[in-house]
Amino acid sequence: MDLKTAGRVTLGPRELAATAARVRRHIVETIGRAGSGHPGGSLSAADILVALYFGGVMNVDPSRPRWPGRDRLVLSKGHAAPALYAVLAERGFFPVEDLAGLRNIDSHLQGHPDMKGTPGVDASTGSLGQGLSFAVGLALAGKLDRAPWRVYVVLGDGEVQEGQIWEAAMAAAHYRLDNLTAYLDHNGLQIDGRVEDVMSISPVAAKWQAFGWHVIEVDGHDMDRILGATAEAAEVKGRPTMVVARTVKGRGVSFMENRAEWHGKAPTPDQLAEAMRELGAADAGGPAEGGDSGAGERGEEDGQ
Amino acid sequence: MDLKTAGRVTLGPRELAATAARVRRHIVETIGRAGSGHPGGSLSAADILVALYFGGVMNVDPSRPRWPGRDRLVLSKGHAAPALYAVLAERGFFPVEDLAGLRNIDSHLQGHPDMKGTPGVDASTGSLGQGLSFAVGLALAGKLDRAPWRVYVVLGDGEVQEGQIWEAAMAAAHYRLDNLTAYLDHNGLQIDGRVEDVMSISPVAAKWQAFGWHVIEVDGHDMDRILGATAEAAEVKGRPTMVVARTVKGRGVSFMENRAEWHGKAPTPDQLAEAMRELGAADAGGPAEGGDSGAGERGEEDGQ
Amino acid sequence: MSTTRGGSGDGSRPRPEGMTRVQTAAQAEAVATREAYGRALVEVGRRRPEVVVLDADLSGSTKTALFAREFPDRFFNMGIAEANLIGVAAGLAAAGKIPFASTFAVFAPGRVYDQLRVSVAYADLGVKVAATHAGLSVGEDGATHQALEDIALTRVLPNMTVIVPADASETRAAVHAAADHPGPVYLRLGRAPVPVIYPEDHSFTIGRWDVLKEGRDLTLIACGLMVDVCLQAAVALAGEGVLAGVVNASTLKPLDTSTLLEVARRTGAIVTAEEHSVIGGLGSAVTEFLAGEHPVPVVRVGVGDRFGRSGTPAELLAAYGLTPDDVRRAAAKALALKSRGPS
Amino acid sequence: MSTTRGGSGDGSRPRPEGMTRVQTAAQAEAVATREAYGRALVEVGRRRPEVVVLDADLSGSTKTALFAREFPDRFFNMGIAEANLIGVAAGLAAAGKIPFASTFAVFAPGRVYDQLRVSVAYADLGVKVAATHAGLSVGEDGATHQALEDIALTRVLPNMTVIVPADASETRAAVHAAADHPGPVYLRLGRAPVPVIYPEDHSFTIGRWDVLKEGRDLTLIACGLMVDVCLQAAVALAGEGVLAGVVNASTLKPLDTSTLLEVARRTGAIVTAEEHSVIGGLGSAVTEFLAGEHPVPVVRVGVGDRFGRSGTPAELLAAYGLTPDDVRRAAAKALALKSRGPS
Ligand SMILES: Cc1ncc(C[n+]2csc(CCOP(=O)(O)OP(=O)(O)O)c2C)c(N)n1
Ligand SMILES: Cc1ncc(C[n+]2csc(CCOP(=O)(O)OP(=O)(O)O)c2C)c(N)n1
Ligand SMILES: [Mg+2]
Ligand SMILES: [Mg+2]
Repeated sequence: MDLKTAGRVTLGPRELAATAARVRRHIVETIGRAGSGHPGGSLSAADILVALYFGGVMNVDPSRPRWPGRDRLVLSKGHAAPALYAVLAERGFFPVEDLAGLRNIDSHLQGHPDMKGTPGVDASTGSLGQGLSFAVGLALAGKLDRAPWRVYVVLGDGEVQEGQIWEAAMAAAHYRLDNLTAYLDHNGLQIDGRVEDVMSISPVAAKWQAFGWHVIEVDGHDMDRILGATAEAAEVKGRPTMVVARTVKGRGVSFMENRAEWHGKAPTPDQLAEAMRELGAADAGGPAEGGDSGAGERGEEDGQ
Repeated sequence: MDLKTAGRVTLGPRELAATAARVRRHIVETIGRAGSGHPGGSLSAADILVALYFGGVMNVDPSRPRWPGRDRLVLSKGHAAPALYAVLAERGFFPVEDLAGLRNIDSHLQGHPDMKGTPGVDASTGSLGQGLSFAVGLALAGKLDRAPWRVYVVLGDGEVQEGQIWEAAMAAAHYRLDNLTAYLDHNGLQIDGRVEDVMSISPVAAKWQAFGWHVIEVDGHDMDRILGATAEAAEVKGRPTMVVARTVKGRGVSFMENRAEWHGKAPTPDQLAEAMRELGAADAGGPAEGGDSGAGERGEEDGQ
Repeated sequence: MSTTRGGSGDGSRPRPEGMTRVQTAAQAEAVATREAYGRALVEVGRRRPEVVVLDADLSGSTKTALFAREFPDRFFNMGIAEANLIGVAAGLAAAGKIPFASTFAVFAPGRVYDQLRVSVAYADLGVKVAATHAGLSVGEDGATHQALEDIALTRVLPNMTVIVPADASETRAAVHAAADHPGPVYLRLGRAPVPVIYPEDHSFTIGRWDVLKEGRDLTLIACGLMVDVCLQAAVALAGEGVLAGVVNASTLKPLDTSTLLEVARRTGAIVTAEEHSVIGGLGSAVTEFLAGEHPVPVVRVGVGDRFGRSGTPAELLAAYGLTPDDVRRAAAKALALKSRGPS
Repeated sequence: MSTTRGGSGDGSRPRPEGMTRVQTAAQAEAVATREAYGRALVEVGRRRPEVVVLDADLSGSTKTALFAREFPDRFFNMGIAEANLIGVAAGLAAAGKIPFASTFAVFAPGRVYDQLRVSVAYADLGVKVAATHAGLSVGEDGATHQALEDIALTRVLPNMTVIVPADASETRAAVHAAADHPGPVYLRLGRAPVPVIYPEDHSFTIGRWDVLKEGRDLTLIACGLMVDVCLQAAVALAGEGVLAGVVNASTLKPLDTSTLLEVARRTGAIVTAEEHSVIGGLGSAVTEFLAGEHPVPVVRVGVGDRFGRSGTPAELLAAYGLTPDDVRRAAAKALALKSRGPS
């Protein structure tokens, strides 16, 4: 199957896993090469993005990235840009070779997503908390035009501490935006440590329910469950859906998993080699841990 | 009893009602005289403020408005300033005669509360959504100093659409601020109409619960209930308390009650006379309606 | 109500000589620019079906209620949530709509600067922020509601166009121009009625200043309600033998550098006047440019680095130094600097 | 890492003649001002028990983690909620604490302007906003993370003091001064190491500029890392026979108008240099004042009204025109304007 085709691409479980593994390798490789960036949250969000772009969800045309009839994806947690770039390159929006330029002064791949510069990027993000409002605006436009396309948005679990998220959550419910599906990359960590310790968001599902959303909880590394929740969301009428995806920050690279210090730090060449080895062997996917489980120490280093 | 005394002032039910009636008369009179201001939300919040300052709750010293050991009140919905000014004047922070200067260029009574200029005002507000954060800061300081004083904050039901409110709500629960009690003046109206229609906040109690608060629902014009909830809040450990006070916007002036158009409009001289007549006869308090009940039309006029 | 007469109370205001383009017939009328905005919105709504309007619980005050009445499906109230207001507008723009987002000028840009920066200006999306109740002429609501820094905040944003119309006619034209401009626009509007100085069909081009009166000795450059104040000051100055030009600098960004350079060269001294802090606004834009191209004396009339307060618009404009007389005094200072020459 | 050498890679940087107060011994060392901030916070924390510190999930980057480690009870992480960060700080100040609130300079003031305006500046409460990662030298994170407008935003706020230290030593002194100053303070700090130009015990007074080198032909006025860039430019200019003064304008507000007037009078031409937009910042403050008091040519070096992008700090400073060579070219322009005189 040609992954660069227009429309929806629907891979089988094996190919989905293989694509996710490739995306993870791109993530660590491009961040390693750039010498800075955010591996932890890119790896935790990778499966969600792969499911959306390769699991028969996102209807897009790589040759016409601004095609008005496309589905839209807003990566509200913009620091996970390397994951989005890898997915977009794999999907054919630009050459995979471009990924090597990540964060270089002469590249179109900015440290955080730039919708003006990068084909396939539907929203400029990087300042946390803004993406859900943007997605609400897109979804309102879709409703106004009675358009068939849908809007997807990926949020961080630290990110939902931002008040603007709750303004947008309220508005999405008020305007009955059932063409909007959000994913909470619930990896239990932010920069300064465990979300629970820094500024607890729990009970997070109850919060979204009280704000009028349909809530589904899934394992955020289980493609099947992600796609199942996505299909369920498409059937819900009169309400937006929040998919609370329990994930592991740094997922796929053993020494990065569940460690806040890997939020925004590039691997050394040795670490990169080790990570690539692990990711090469992980094509079929490994067992997932819950997002709330453990956490390393506070991340001292800043790739910010 | 000398109302201008230091410490707590505890009036009986009759005197509380009489004080509330006086405060309501000050509100409509000062707004009428100023020719602008916000009667609706001032009248709906009046009983809450009177209960706090005259029902044995607020420990303050009118002769030393900045006494560090005082209880603090943050009127987050700052447009209800006329209610606060009336209460502070009655309590002795400044001469009742000052009230006549409301909104005049040479008065210390600004259109919105100015803690630098007006004795007894504990927070500068007027930009909605900021007061709860300020109250959280006060309460944190109290905790840090193991101080006995408490912090009270009054919010509007339209105001809680502001995202900053939810940031502060999260932080208050995270830091277990049981020295903080909030009151939601739940009158069901904002400027453009019914809260339900403009941007629904319901189920509002569930939202605060999901954000980790102890929630009590009361009739916001029943002094007894307000004081009961306030006492209950003082006993709650490890959590802040939200008192959802069902109120009537414009309460006490028949032609203002439940009408959005009276959010920010001054009465004409005739209307003022009529309002004063009604308020003179209402010393003992009348029956209260639920805040969600009815609403007039969208308020076209702006006293803003 | 007239807020711009410096308390003279005299309805028949003389116009400076040499000023041909401003309708004298319209002098008596005073209309708030927010009112003109509301009416013009309905026009552009009819002309361009992509136009949508958003508000944050102030549609009666910002006058977007007029649009809401005619196009209820294209009007979105976001409640008291300004950050979301701007973010949603950005999303609508990204999907091909032309969103006008309104609230008070203290809240947009003040409450939403980062949203305006990233979701709108960095993304270069055609969101039109039309903020009303700018400046001291808000009146009795006081400091928290009187935007004196919004020009500074929007002017510093790349890709942003900043427009401060002088009257109702210019507002109408600016609303149409904003709708047709592809990028983000900030439109600064007032609460209080201000004299209508242009004919109803006045045309407006983004980035082009309007020389209302040619000067010889110095030039008064103003925006918003201070344009009329400067026209009055120019009359007073003429009485003293000083020929002052008057420029309506309604586009604050991009700056009309050719007109600015031209009047600076010709008259050699400038007074700027704005209902805004003397920091960061029109005066700042003018001095930044001239100091590096053609340094001449520039004296700024504006609010002197302090918060507003409650009062009537007229009282406040007087108390904060925004009357024709204040402009006249600033002109005297500029002329003194000019005649002193470089040291 | 040195970001201020214009890519020369030459460790032995010559100092301009006539510059006595800057330690040459310290030249080799480079320390980020955020690092000095973190260390100084611990000092003021020891000295003043009222000092409390707040952060918004960036304590490792802003270096408030150093304070958190020593005074865990006096450190409050607000999570990713900047508006609340500022509001809570205001409440703490109102209760007698001396709060330092830190995050990146794009988020405070950018995300919190209205909170800073009403809860802090209008209330005149002693909140110290110490924002790190200002300017292009943030590097690879790109435009969304590179604050180029924060001086403009804070400078326009009444009651606000704005400080941009040039190096680690000045940062340390400024942190102490901020703690002792009763009102609100904005402290602008950087991510990248910058050369230490002052001795460790350097003293700092709010509102007083430091004339590092007396000039004859023109004066370079800079803040932050551009002070060192100007020192380098002055050397190059001296080689061309141009005697350029260098002023460290570390307090942006209140402006040191007496020093400014003095150097403008003495040298008759100014170049300003800042790691900030050319709109609204230091250049703007200087031109605003001089145009109304003593108009001389002022050429502004800064980022030219566009967003940043990803790249290394050195690449970005070069690409956006913030090298010694750019200062030299600006000086040439200022001198040409000066010699041309008024027209
Ligand atoms: C408004 C804003 N504040 C702060 C930051 C700095 N920042 C970048 S990532 C991050 C932590 C995000 O945590 P989370 O949302 O949980 O993301 P994830 O764990 O998925 O990486 C922070 C504080 C930012 N980018 N935007
Ligand atoms: C941040 C902000 N946005 C908008 C306003 C304008 N405004 C003043 S009062 C008000 C409505 C408030 O409604 P609510 O909180 O329900 O107050 P109440 O009904 O108690 O008067 C609005 C939108 C404001 N003061 N601050
Ligand atoms: Mg996380
Ligand atoms: Mg209400």
